Amino acid sequence: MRRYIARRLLQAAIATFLVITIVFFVMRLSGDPTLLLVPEGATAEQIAALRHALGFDRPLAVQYLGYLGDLAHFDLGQSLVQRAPVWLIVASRLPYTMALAAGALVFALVTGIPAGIAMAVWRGGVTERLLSALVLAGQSLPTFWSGILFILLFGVSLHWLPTSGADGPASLVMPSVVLGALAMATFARMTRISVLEELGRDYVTAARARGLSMGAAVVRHVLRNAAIPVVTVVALEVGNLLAGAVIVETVFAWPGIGQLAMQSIFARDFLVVQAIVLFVSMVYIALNLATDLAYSAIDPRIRGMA
Amino acid sequence: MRGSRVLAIAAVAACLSAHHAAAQPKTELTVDLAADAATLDPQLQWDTDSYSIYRNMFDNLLTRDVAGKIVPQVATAWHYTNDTTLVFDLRTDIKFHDGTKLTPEDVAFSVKRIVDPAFKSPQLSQFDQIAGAEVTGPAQVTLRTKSPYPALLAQLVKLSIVPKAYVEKLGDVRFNQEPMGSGPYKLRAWQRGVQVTLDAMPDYWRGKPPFASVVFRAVPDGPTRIADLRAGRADLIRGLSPDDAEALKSERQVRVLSVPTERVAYMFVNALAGPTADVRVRRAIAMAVDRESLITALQQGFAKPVNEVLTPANFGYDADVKPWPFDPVQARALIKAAGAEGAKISFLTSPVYDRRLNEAIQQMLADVGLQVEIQMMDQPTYLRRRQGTPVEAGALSQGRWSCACQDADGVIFPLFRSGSIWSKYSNPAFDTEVDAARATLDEAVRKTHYRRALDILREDVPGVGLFQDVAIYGAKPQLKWTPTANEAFFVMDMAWQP
Amino acid sequence: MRPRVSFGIRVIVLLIVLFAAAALLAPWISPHDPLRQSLLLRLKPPGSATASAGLFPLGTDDLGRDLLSRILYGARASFIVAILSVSVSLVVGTLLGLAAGWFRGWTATLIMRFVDAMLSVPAILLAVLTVAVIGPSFVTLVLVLGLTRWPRYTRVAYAATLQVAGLPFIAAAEMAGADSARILLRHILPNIAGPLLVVATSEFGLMILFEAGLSFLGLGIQPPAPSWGSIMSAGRQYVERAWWLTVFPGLGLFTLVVCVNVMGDWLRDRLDPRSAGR
Amino acid sequence: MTPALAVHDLRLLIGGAAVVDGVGFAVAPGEVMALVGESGCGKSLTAHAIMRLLPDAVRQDRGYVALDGDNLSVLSERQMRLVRGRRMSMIFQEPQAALDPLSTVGAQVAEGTGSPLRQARAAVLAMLDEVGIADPARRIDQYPFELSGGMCQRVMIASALIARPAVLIADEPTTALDVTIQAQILDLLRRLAIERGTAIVLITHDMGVVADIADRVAVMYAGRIAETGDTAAIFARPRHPYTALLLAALPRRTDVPRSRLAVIEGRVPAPSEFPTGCRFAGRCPLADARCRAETPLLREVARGHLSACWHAEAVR
Repeated sequence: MRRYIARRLLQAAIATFLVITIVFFVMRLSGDPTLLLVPEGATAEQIAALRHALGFDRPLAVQYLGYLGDLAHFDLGQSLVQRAPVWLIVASRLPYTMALAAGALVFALVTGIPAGIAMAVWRGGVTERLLSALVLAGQSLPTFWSGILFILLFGVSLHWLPTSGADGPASLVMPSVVLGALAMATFARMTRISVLEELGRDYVTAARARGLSMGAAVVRHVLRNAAIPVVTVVALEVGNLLAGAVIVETVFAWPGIGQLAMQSIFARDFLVVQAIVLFVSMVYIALNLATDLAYSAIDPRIRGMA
Repeated sequence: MRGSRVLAIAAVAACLSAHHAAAQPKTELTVDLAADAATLDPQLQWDTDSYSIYRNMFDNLLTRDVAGKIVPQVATAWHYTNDTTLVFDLRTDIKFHDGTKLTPEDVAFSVKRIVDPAFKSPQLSQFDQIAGAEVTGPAQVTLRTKSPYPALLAQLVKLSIVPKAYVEKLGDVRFNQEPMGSGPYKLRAWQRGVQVTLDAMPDYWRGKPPFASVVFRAVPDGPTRIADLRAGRADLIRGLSPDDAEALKSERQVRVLSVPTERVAYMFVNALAGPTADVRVRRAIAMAVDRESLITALQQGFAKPVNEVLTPANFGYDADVKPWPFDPVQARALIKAAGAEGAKISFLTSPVYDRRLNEAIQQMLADVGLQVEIQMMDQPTYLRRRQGTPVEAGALSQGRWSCACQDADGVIFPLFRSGSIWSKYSNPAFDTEVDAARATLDEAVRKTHYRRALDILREDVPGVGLFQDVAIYGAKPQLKWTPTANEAFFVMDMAWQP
Repeated sequence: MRPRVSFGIRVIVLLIVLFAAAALLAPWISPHDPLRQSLLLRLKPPGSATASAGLFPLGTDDLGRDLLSRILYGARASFIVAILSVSVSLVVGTLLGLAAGWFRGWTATLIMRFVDAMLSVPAILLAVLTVAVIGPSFVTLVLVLGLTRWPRYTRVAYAATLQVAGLPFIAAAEMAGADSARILLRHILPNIAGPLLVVATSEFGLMILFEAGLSFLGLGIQPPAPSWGSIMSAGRQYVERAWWLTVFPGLGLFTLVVCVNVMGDWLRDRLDPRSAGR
Repeated sequence: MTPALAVHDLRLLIGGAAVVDGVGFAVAPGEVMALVGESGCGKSLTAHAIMRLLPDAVRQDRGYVALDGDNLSVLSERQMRLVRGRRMSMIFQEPQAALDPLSTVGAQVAEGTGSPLRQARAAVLAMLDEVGIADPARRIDQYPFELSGGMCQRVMIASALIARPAVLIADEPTTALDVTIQAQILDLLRRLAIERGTAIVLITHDMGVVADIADRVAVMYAGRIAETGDTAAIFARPRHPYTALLLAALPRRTDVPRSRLAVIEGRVPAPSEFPTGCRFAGRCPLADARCRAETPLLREVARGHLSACWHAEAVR
């Protein structure tokens, strides 16, 4: 087990390194941000002077090594545009994305998993048909469209919720639901399959033969067994939620790192973009790792091997 | 890092639970801007949103009044001792927010700081004609320029005075996070990407500020800014589109404020490469664009016609220069004469520019026989190509130009003077005129030079002035404020109507 | 979900065919030129008609262009981008997967580690980043979508190849003297086509969404060329006054993606019973 | 005397086909009754029907089950739940599959008592001890994967009997186990039936097992009972050709006892292709035109010995 974790960590490190490298060079494909920073009337000499001062006239390899060197010292550098430490900029936006991702995850879990269970337990009935339509919708709805429709319906027409921005807890509702819809669908599908598979097992019949109700058998035995494959997707979906936040935060003007990423990409604020991608990838990788470890928490068979 | 993370989470929680009471009488002003400040150090970024916020925390050496005239602020008076030396007399009763006095040393320090290449200020190019700044008396500072520089005063309007001792103590990075100036408001809190909150300095030297506190919120979505205004969550919003403004005009709980700015919407026409190297094609393009319907239909009237690539808010604008009339028949004939019928014309653009304007112009030129290909690229690539060789720059592009100096020198010089990175045009006669206008401080002489330069541009058409851009704001009817052409956003000039 | 051609599936197939036909026949069935503007007819609601310009069944956009025509042409963009980018990732991913599964050893380690790395960056983030930086264009869009989405095919092709390569008839073919390329293409590829097709179908729906998403962010199909995403992006500014600009293209997008997803589930149940319903 | 369990004229349908048709039998307290047949003959469905735990696809349209004289078919599901485990329980073919891999042994045994393990711990320990699990104090907190197959079946038996039900349905309880373990489990069941007076319905395909522990036996073929009577009587003189063939295929004791019934030529027809008349006719050496036309009903051929064969007397 320990060797396994060590191997996974090494893989994660390599993946992270590749990500850093790809993003570093992709960002520099179309040149540096000097032109975006200078006032309109600047002359060629003034532009060259600022470029030199910012260090963008150095060879790419030198810039790359410099960046790696800084990273090795846990220094994410300073934002060119905001002239503040990158960690400070990202950290000040991070709580918003965490709140949004958490909201979306909670929504997806509290709707998706019961929906999946219901679809499995009441299979073949009206409940299943209604719920699978809902799941299909969640899976096929483009967030930018459902986002606008929600704004139109609940914000503009009904005035129930603020149209966008981070203005009180109510403003978290719409973006969470919109962002969580896809994860909800994934959880529901996964849960349905998993519960269906478990419902067919002998231990369910055995438990009922001991006098447990169907509900009790599901709660006491089926759910825990069905949870194992679901846990995997939950972890993977958290990564997807962070990525999906790019569009949802743009639609809802939510001041998280997704919005920051878009702003920084367009402003060529290299270090901020790199830090965000680095962060998201590391979360992604860490979640994958955590999933594997979560198995052992749920399943005593694997715990035994540890 | 961990500590600040916790703080940040707490801040979100606080913000999420805060209730914005809309009850009157209000002592707070809430402003919706399109974006958060990039920096609050006034000597770094100068985008409109940062500018709108930090200018309220600092005093400037000079400023403009509502009419656009340059007037004293920290300086009380100034005089040239020769063409390159300018002496400023300063006020002595100004205090920074920590109670220390604003001294000539602070002024000299502010000038030297922004022109120091090591400071890497994006604003450097606006001030790099300054050769030095010395304290020459207990209330006096003397600036020297590298050569006679008529636009100096206009540039100094943008120079904020920062406290020398405080900046040196904190260092540049921390000063940007905890800025302090001598202006009517001081920073209370900055939630990055969300809002900046300022508190009034009750004993400010120009009088008691009109609001106890001001909140600048970053609301990127236009419709949301409008919703905020309607719902009373915001008192003043910036960046209304003409369509929105038109729709809001009829509403009673909202007032639309607009002002023509010094920003000119223009179309660049490449005079050195491609089909547009032929002056007949360029003139045809000038006649093919129906500027009247751009203003009425696209801008909903929120724009003013201009006769040249310059606005009436700029020094040097001349209303007597006659623009080319809208005449598609004549334009088509000219294009035929030039043998350019059906010619492919590239129109470079980036997402920054108004998509509708691109597409409308494309259609208008198609109507006179030119096949316009819109080439969308990212902004850095666009700038690189537009500023590159004449062949790279494409035949056409649109732009909105503001030098923030309200002077022809900041517009037609960089746009059309040979050798300038923007210019894809070369006419020695024009160069002579704009060079001469730059070399003297005599306003009458400068005006004459600019008139001649504008006449040359009219004949050569290296660019077409489309309209004077109008800044549009939405406000509560109770808010008293007159927006200005330089898009300054001084809270000191606003008040609740009694 | 039973593996027989039910009524529901027939309807779905019919809808997909209708969408494809609309995309294919857009130039002939559009009531107007999708690029023809009329500044006097901006933001007209659905059903508006004028004597000179005719009927605008779904209204007009902010430059007075016919929305229905733009949506029909937009279907074209969606299909072409999705087909091309799925092809790119299918080819790249399958080749790499085949190579990894056939040669094993270092080749496989190298390829599969790279797959892991690719899968550890959210694809949409990478696509947004790359397109934003390189600058949006049709070719960029197809390549970026194609080249960020191949790892899923590689994983499937790798696993399937490993499995098929162990079967006796492959050994027989090898002994008969067939070279690697021939075995891979003639014997292994047909045997792993099923699972790859299942992945390709589900990816097809995703690609349609990605294209629309990137166009919505201003990073996809560039105006004035019509794309569902860019129509909605422009329409967002007018959401209060011109709901039709966001509602109709979104409805088209949503319906098409639903159809493709249902189709994908159905195919999966038929071709890949082990992962039924997943 | 009221039988502990009586099944009357049970008919089960899958789609339109009667997979179980007219099955009825009774078991007395302390008696072991074996239900024998090839796989697919409906014996396992019968067991599930008794527990009212039929899969969704199976429908019962006739017959009823009486437990100690109480008709179970009139009970609601809620009332039925009180019957399961307390008055009647069931054990299964694959003990490891029948235990939740993620719950401890003790927790699952305790479920039979209706109270949580914390309260039922002493009872559970005693029960585990009673079914012959060594070191129950350690085993109680272990997971099924830590136990051998035989031990799992003991756990199953413990969980089924802890509430002292009058009836135990044992669905192929030894099929998945090693020969030696098989014998131990059968001994255990036998002993419990005697000590506790539990009526046991033992479902099996193995005539060897029947010979070992059953007092009485009912032989099922294609959803119907072919022959029923005392084990000794049937083994001595089968009155149905099917039973005769089963017994003929049974190896002598010294041989491997896990013989399969498939040694009979031909195979059981699928429910959709059940013939009219005797369902065994297709494989029966004695079949004639009458067998193929008329369904033979169960009739008493000797005291307590019933056979559904037109040629019961001719069977050798």
